[in-house]
Amino acid sequence: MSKSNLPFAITLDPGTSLANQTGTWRTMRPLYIDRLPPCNNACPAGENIQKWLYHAEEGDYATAWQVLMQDNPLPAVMGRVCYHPCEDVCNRGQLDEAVSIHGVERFLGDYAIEQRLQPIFEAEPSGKRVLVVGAGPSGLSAAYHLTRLGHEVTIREAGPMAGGMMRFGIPKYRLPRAILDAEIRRIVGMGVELVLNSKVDDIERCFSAEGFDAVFVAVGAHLAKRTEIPAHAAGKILDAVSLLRDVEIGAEPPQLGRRVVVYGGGNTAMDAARTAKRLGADEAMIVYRRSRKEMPAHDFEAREAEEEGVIIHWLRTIKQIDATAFTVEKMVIDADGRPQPTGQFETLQADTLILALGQDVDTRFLERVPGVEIAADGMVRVDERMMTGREGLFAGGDMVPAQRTVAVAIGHGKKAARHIDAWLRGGHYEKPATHESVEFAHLNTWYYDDAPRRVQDQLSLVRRQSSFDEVMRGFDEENALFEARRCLSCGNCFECDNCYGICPDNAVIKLGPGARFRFDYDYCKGCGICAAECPCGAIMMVSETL
Amino acid sequence: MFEVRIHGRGGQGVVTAAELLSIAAFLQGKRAQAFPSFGSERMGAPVVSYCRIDDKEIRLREPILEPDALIIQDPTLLHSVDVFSGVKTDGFILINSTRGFQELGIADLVRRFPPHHVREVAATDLASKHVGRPVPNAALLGGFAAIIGWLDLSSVEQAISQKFPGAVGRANVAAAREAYELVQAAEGKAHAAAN
Amino acid sequence: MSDETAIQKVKFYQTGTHTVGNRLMDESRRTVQASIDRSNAITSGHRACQGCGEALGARYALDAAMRATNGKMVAVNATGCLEVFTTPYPETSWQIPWLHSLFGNAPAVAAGVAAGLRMRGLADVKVVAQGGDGGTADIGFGCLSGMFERNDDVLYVCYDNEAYMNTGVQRSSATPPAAHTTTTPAVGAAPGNVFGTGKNLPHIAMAHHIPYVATASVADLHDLEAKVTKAMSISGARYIHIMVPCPLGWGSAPEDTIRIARLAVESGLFPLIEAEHGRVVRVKKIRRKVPVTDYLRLQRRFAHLFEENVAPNEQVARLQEIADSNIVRYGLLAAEESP
Amino acid sequence: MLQQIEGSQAVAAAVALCRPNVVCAYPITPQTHIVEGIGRMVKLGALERCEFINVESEFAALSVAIGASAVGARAYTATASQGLLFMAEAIYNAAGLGLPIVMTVGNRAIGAPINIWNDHSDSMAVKDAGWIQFYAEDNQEAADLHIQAFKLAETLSCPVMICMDGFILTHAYEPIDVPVQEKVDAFLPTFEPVQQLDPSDPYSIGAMVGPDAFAEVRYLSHQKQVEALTQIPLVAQEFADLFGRGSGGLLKPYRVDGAETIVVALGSVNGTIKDVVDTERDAGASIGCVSVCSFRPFPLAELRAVLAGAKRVISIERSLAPGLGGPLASNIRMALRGNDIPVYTAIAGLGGRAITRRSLAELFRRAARDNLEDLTFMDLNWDVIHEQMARAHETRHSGPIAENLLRALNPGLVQRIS
Repeated sequence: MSKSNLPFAITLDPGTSLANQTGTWRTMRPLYIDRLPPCNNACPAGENIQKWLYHAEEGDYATAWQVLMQDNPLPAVMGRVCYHPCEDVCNRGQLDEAVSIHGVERFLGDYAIEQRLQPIFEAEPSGKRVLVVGAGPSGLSAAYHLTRLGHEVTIREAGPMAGGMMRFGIPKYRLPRAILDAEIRRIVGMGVELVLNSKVDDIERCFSAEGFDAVFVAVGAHLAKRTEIPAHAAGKILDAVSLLRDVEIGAEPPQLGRRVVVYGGGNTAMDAARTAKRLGADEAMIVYRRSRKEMPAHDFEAREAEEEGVIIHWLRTIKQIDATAFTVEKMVIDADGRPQPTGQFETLQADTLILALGQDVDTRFLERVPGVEIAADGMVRVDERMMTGREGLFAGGDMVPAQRTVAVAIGHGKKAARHIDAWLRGGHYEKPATHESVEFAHLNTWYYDDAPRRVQDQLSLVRRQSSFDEVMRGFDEENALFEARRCLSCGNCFECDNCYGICPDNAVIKLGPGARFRFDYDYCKGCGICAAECPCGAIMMVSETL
Repeated sequence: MFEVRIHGRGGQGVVTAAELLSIAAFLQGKRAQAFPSFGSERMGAPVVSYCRIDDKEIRLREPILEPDALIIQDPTLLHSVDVFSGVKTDGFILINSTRGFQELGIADLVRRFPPHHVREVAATDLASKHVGRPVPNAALLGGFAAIIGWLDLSSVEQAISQKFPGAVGRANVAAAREAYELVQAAEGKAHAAAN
Repeated sequence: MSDETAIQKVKFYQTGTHTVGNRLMDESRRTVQASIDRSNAITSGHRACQGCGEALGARYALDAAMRATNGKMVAVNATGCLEVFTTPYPETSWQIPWLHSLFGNAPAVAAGVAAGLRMRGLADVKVVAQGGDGGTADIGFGCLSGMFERNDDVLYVCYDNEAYMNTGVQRSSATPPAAHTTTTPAVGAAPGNVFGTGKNLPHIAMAHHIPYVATASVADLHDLEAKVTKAMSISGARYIHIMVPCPLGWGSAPEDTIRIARLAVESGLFPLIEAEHGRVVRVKKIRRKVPVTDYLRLQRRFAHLFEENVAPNEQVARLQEIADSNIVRYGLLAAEESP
Repeated sequence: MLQQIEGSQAVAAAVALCRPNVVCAYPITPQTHIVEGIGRMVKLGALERCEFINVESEFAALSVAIGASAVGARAYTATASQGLLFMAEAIYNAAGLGLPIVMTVGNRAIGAPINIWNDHSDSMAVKDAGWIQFYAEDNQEAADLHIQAFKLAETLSCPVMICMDGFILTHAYEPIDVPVQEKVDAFLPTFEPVQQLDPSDPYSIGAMVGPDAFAEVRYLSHQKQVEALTQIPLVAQEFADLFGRGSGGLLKPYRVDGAETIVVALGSVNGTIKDVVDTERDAGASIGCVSVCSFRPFPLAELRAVLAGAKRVISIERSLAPGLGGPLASNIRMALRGNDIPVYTAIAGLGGRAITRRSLAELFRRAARDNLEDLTFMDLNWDVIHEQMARAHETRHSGPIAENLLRALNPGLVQRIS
């Protein structure tokens, strides 16, 4: 029908209101933004957790793993041993329970091992050679990242096996060796030269004679702290580090007797006691001078220890040892949270005392290196680039001041690698500016369906007390996928179409899968519904300059 | 132009009577116009209807004020409504009754009209007999045809069966015919008497 | 296991039980509004206020109807905000065949459209009539009842913003108790609209025993679209009553439009129900029950209920009673909970 | 074929012959027989593709017709009196939207006091709504006008209202020539709407138009009526050629040649007037009359041409414009503007009062002597009026006029009522 004879003014051609650009009404303007999710912010290894969860949500575990590998070469290990500070700050925790990030990470790590996945990366050979001293998490991480950056890396490990504290500090039942070996093997497979039983004494020589362009030392802290205890005919006394080491590489399992006392309140103390239990001790006791509140060990470790029958004597100090009789004094916590003696005493019976009072760094091999500063506490001083006083000599892991966790160590390795790379290229590594972090208040949690956290199965108690089999089971795919999809995607658009759907003015343009959306400012009246109804706080309203 | 005014009560088919009369005249090749006394009368209330018959087109729309004929379907109206108003002195009057003019109290009035112009017929009885309901209009039309002479019984019968096809029509036709014959017979006697 | 089967197996926020769409969800299970090729029955450039709930509700309903009828649809509109802000000469925002006649006759006009289409052999073209609460509950009430009673093949959608907004916020028979309007000012002993007045239009519709009656909210798009889609699959008279907050008339922030609609549902004040042939057959359960005050406090039309000197407020209590009785009447809470 | 049938049935038959698609019905005396008739035909299946809809009010009746017409369906309804006023809003709307609906009005007075009898107060109340408005002189014309109306309406995209006097025509049995379908089909082509709701061509009908264009829209609706002035005679001529009789048209003069007095009127009263004109002419009076069939558009030029030679004009009005006089007379005066021919207004037949030859003849004679006020009320009971007016002067609260009149007319009755 020709429109010419349509009634004038009363009848109008469709969609002509597009000529009326209502964007001019606007006083506030919506902006799409990306905010820093708390999990990413809290990860010591600097993982982009939300991003790999995003891929995991789609069931694309390979991609998820590749993203994960950009920051962390040891996901299967990390998923088991990390104390996951990410979950402590997960916004979902305020809704129901935190996403089981470590559970998904472990699933991805195991998946990659099972599928024999290799990290995908492109790097021009730089022609530079870097020596990494120590094959612990920090050293392995550094070596891995340096390799990704195109450098030729050699690792020298004083011990007979790589892994450092992951092997000699963390018992099998928390980290099966097959997993650890697989992830180390993958790093070596990338072309890293790993030399075992090779102790480095002369750093300078590595530069001068061997011609390494840079050196990263991460030998960890293996020297067990001692304490003075008056003893007559003392029974067997050893330290936790050597116990765990012997269990790992000893010819036969150490003889500890029927009753074992572990002295200390850290994770190592817990591991020592639980190991003792597994070695056949009827009674495994922990003596700690403070209360549960103050203990450095993570609560779940203490809990698991107690589940396995370990008895913890809180607020006690060992005053004297007489053969198998241990005199302990009760303590009280004063106003400043410090333990004070009470003058009241008890006696415990034990055949063996295991000291778990922490470790020191063996820094002797660095003492002769000019410029290297070592603090009174034995810690090596490094600058913000993790470089010591000696140009080209970097240090990380337990030997520098920081939390002594695998995650921190791996983070150090990555950080050091970036700075070493920059230094080698005569530049300076600038950490990219981080987005403002997203608060729970930024979220519109209405849109998230209720989804209670999935829990990992545990080995039966009997087996836990009698064997070194892994205690925690991993997620199957269904649970892993479920957990991944519990992620709220805090602060970053996950393409839920809310803004596109709820704009009264059709002023949101959908750009298609993965491409997110665009505001059509010609028509957006700035009502702000999109920002209010964005589930993940990825839209911000800003004033128009009038 | 021949103008007929019909008086009766709501429910007695007064309006229908005028319509039937107009149809009968139409069937006889005449022009006719029938219309009710426009109102919203209910059962039992006095009702008037009109019918004009002519050989040429009828344009006139006023009520019939000086009728050439009256059909009175209900004698009880005789003294409550001025049914005779304006009726022409040589007009015809047909009354649905069996009681005689004397008893109806119109004997004097009847004398003012030409002989045989005023008649009564037991239309209600005939209706009850043939139709089974006391609806006198069809019978009266039969009688009316007989007294005015120029309207054929056949036209009346045809009009009735046209408007009321089937049994009802046939019954009313029968009533009309008997009424026609009764009046004819009476006319015959009258003529005989006259000679 | 493919992730599609995984999706089938696990239920979690992103399969879009609540968000408009979702990148992981199978296309067929996404909302019409999520689709890049939705019809946009009302396109941009309309003159609705910022945050207009009616503009939203109308696009939701008609886009869904367009999808359901495969574009074979015409719309009839009563006079009101929707009509005024979409079709001021020389521009219209409608991209579908659209007719506006009068304030009070939309249901009758729609009935005529349906009959006309039928008689012209175009019965496959469906008719949607729409109006505000004034045009529906008040001035168009007679025609609406007639349309229902004749079971005309029309879906009538009422966009309820609970007052005459087009004329400047006067009371309608859909205005809730205690609400301030320019004709029920918040003054005197019982400020705002009078308790015990007004009419329940969905129930009146149900009383006509028409095939389908439903209530919906702009805050629950999935529910709304499902109801429109169902309605379009039925022939005969159908009625959907959609709550559409009005920032201007309710004195609420433009960005709160959907939030307020959500709170109306979650408080029990606006139950989401479905009825067939006069019987309630389904209700949408409340997910996270809230007190009516959460809903009321966001609106200036109820501000007088929360002034310093008036506490404890008897009117608020009565509104809470209304919400609670709805919850009981329709069983709006999940089984384990109780009102 | 010629049949002796009721006017309402004649109209019903004519509408049916026009093959309407949608017919809406709401009962109101005296129009009801028409829709009853059509409804019966639809139910009997005599009409193909026609839906008969019983609606809940006249407002709905015309609204349904509006909807139907907007999708290109041929729509019809009928009403009267209060019903016409109840649909007034929709009447303007149908015209504004340019929808070619045809509607019969069985003319009847408007209350209060409520009155079911005939006059033109109802259609006069909506004379300026933008519809073409015809007044039928007899039932043959009423029937024929409906057939012409659909053609006109659809040619001009303008609704047409056919007014026929309630009872006087609607209930009158007369010989009517009801055309055969073939001829009507030949005369009236299928409806080709200028605009219709169509998913394949989705425009918006019924926009809001502001000061920037409203006047133009109104001017165009006026132009439509102006165009109708040329269309109406053409359609009437075409009708006459095909059906062999004249019906409709703008106006119909009768014996006006050299007439000093010309009577102008609308509708059925023209029949009576013609009879009076004949008798007066025979008595030597110089008189003629004009029946105005198309009141909207009003044929100013055509009427002026007819009346130009007259010494005086009498307008017989079946409605009253209180405070002015008669709407017809005002229109006649506009036709005679600049011409000093007196136009006498006679208000007659209000609320069903009979218009008799006697009264008309007397009126005409007084007019011939120019012994007539500008405004005359025919056959008023002046006693009653003087009484009421006197009462009104005595007391400020004179009570409801209707009741007082009743009391004056029939004291007994009022007692019975109260």
